[in-house]
Amino acid sequence: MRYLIRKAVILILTMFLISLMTFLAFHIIPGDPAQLILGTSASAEKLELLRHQLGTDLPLWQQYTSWIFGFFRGDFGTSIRYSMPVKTLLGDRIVVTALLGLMVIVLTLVVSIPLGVYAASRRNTAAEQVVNFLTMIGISIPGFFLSIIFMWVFGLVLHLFTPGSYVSYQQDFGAFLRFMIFPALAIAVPEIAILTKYIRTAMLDEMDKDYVRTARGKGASHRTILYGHILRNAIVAVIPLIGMMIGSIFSGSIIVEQVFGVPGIGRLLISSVTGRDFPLTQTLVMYIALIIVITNFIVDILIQVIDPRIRLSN
Amino acid sequence: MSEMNSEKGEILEVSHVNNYYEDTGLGIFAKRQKRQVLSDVSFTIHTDEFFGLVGESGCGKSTLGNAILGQLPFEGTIRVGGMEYSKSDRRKFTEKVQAVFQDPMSALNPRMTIGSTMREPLRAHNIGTREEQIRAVNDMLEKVGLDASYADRYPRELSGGQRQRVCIGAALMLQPELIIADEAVSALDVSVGAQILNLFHEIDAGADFAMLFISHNLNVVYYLCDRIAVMYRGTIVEIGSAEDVYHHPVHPYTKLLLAAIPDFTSRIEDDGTGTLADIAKANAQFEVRNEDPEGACCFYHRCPYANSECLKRPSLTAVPTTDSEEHRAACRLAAEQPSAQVDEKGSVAEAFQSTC
Amino acid sequence: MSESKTVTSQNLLEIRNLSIGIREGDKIYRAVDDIGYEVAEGEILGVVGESGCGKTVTNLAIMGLLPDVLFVSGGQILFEGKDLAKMSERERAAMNGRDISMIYQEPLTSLNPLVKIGRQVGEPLRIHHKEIPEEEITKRVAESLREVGLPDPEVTMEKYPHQLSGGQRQRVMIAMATICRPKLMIADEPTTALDVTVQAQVLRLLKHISRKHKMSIIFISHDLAVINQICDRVIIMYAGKIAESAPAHVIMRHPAHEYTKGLLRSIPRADSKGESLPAIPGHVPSTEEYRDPCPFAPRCPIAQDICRQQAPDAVQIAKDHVAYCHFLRAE
Amino acid sequence: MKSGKIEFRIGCTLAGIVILLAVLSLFWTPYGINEMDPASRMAAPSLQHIFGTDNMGRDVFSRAIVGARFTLAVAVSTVLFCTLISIVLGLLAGYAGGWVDEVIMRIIDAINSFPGILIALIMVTVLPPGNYTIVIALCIMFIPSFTRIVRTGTLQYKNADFVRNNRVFGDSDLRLLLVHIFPNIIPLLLSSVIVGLSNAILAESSMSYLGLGIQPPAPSWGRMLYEAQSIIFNAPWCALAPGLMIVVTIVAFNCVGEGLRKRYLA
Repeated sequence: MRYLIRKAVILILTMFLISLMTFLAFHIIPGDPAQLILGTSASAEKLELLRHQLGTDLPLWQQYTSWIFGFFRGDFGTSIRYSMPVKTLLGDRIVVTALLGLMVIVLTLVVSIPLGVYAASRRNTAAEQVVNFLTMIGISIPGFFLSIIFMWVFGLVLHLFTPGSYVSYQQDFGAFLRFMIFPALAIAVPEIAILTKYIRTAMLDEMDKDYVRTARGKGASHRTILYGHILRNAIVAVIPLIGMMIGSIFSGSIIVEQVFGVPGIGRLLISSVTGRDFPLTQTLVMYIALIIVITNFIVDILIQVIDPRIRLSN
Repeated sequence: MSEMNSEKGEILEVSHVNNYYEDTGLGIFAKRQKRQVLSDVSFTIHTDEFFGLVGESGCGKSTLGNAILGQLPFEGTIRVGGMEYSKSDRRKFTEKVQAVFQDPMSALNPRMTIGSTMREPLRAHNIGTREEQIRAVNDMLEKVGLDASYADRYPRELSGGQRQRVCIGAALMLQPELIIADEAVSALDVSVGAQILNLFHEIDAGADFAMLFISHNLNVVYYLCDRIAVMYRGTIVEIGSAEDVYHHPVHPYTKLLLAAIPDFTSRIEDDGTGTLADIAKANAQFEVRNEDPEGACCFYHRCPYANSECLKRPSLTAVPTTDSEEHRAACRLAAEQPSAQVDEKGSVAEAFQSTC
Repeated sequence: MSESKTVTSQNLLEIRNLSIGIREGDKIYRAVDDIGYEVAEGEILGVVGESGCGKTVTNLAIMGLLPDVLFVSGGQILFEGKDLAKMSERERAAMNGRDISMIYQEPLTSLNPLVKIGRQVGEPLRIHHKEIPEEEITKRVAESLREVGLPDPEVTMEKYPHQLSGGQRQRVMIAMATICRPKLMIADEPTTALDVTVQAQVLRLLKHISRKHKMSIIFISHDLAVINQICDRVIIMYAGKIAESAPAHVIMRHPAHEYTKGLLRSIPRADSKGESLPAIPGHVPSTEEYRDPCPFAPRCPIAQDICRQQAPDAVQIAKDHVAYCHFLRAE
Repeated sequence: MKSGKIEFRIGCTLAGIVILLAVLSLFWTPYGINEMDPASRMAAPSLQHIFGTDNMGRDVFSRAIVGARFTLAVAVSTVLFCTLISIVLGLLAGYAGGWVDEVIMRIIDAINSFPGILIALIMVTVLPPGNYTIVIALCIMFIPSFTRIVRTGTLQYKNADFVRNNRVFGDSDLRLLLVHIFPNIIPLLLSSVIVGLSNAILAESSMSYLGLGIQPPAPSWGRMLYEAQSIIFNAPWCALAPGLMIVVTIVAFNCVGEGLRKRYLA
């Protein structure tokens, strides 16, 4: 139990550090946000008014505490560009990105696990080389280039979907899915490549372990050894990496939402960044970072439960 | 030789050393337990003496070795040549004590030639110029049975035995007064191990240094050492001259160790007709009872002679022996009867079987 | 090399002119060079040798578990008359665990860390005897664990490998290897990683099970004293060849081959205190180094030129005592 | 390891070609990067214009090789700068242990919980966009993974027998760190740095695509792709050319890194 408490304390500490970093990034470094927004020519009163409105005239730590408490109460301040509370802006956009993220995770797991296992079981054969080559390419294609290619091939050439014709999930969930499969694929390709590579390496490591030799010594068939013994140990070795995938999926979605015009928090983030909309950007950054830290924490606990060596260390 | 040590003076003083292992455990369900590794260990080694420390894995003998080298924290005091280890003046301390470890394969920096590895101690204490250091290395290589041509080779080009010779050479570069050999021959083949044991004899004749020889093999320790200490669960249960401990053991655990060592005189006989009970009876001497009361003798849970008197931890009491060297055992049997003569293996085994 | 003897009682296992190659980079070396020996029904055969002598490789070949870099380049492995080297992967798998089983040196890494003990011990039964119902398998597993001296098997079955001590894990391995009552068990340095007190128990257990079930054991070790405790006959191997083969008490008291003599003299014993051990000079040639026809020649005190030109033939010193040396005379 | 060699050779040749082109662009490019030839707008790839021209009649090949120079410059400076910092942090955290390790690792975990692009976006919001900003942003993005690699290496070797041996010889901690531990980490670090290079290129081009990386008029692959997006249907080569250049360069460095890792760790 002590380990759990220790892990929880570290989680809170990390979240505090994130909030500190985010706050620092948006309040200290840029100097006077009002100046930046209204430009240097603005009159003193207008600057003063905006500063007051933004609350940047208060002492720093006060700004920080009010921002943090506001954040937990769900009051994220008002967006400058859209001049409406950040909360309503986030509203359904979070659901869009969440659904996109879910589709990516499902796609990645469904493709990577069999592919990784297949590559490992066909050790030192042409098939394994092909998979290696594909994963090498998969890792090297940037998200935005892949999206443009998908738009061009699937959209303009094959007319499987019309680029830019996003359908909200409330109106027609089927059409939503048919459209979203392409951005999801664009994010998933590099993730599939990475996870396949990890699973294959984990499988190969397990194959050289002594207990596999024991299993062969018992006369177990190739299949029972591969799925009964090796895969189970390989999955336990790979779970921590799935935690890390969440971070890179978010990165991917920021770019892909922009290319496909999907109204998720990724796209909102870019428009808020280009529009220098501090309160909105700050909230989004904090939001995404927290989600990632929490998922890593959950994955960490998950490993404890699954691996008996840790769960029952006497 | 520093004049401070009289002819028979102590080079190593270990007094009341305790050490705890903080087992934080990995799982969220693991509680943080504090396990005692060394409990009240005290002994001394005379200058120019080969002292054997023998015990099974996990009894704390390597922990003690590392504690003497200042590599891990402990309670109590350890003095080498009158000097305690302090992190601030590590250099002065390392001039007095050096070490040879078990696994020659990982004991040498793979990216460094043999010559520069052996010059490392001289560089660390900036003794002599580069040429003097190289010459010292070449002399040492001859002394340990290799030759100067090995100086510019890399560890991966040497066999296990050759690498162990390099480690011994490196340990001797500073002419230390004490060498800690932690399982120095255990990882080697039998024939190579014998060469290393012979090497220890040859260099002992040349330079005069004391050695703490740590091993799980009582035969090797008996062969090489003048005095032997037997360790069990972090406690010294018997200490004395090699003759006394090997041929006149007093502590039941030492007897058990001697009975269990496979040798060339006796064989395990079994015609397969025995039942499970017979097997259990034969193995009785090794069975572990589950009552292990706090503060009792560390061998209480396995000892066939244990009684109420053993509930209080016995201290090392002298055994009336013919040999001049002091022979002590941490057991009530020590004072009562003269060291039981171990005529042949059978008698010890029967002693154990009869009592269970 | 060793001419096939007149057909004695059908030997359980017969190795004839076996050679095993090892691929390193694009060169091929000989890990095992033309060896031959037999194992009779219920006999415990000791295989002794230092690292790199090919003792483990030979037995992995018997089990068909050779890693990719190693391959059988010649000779036969006859188990009850059938040549295992020529068998298909599937036929070999059908025999492993049922007719031949193996236990290894590191009991912790030899067990699957994520699977309970009970399930792993029962696996050979599930593979080879699909007809046995699950409750019967559990009963047999419990019985097998009790036979190897593990108290309250029901509790042990629910545990994971990391929760047991070295000695207990090795007993589980023995239970797993004997549950199908195989005719031959190969034990590769089973007690080397154990404490001397635990080793004594496991050796006694192995001998008992061998005699009780008439199960032959090939016991591999580098420690002659351990071999002396348990083996009926002993084979001394050096650098991929057999140096000598004889009953255990003959090897221990009056060995013929210089290498065996050197090995026995290298072991510190009660009476050798103080004097320097007459150790064998030099080191074992690794597979890449050049090996003379008689590989021991460079380290042998009585070596002559002939040893470096021609491989020594088998010299029949006594009824059951063979040694490979130019300077030995048949009795 | 044979397979390690093939990947290594393929990687080196591809990387060599790209670097050669980038260096070439310093002295000569077939056309000026902003030289517009209104007559041959959106011309298909031909002998005069190897990669064809974009909607403003500019030669795609010239812009691509100059873009290579900028992208590589940013990536290389990022990786160098970041490796230096990570070596110090990693060695310190790994060797010192205790609270030093705890503090450094907590900061690393915090940075690591920001998805890569996010950090770059923050930096670009906060600092005026430009080449320096993007280098700093990318550097912060890669510090966590590099530091972890160095730290794991240090932990692995800190208790290795030969380091303990040299500590008993009397070596100071600094000497142990620099002479014994660090040289043994270099091979692993080298292959990760090269793989890091390809990740840096990936990240830089994404930022330039968003217009937050290398600022026009300097061409960069990411920006070229952004501009080519609208005319993808009738002039796909404008997008394919820079896109494929990115993929080839990233594959090249990944192969070199993978080849090195296999050769040293095999």
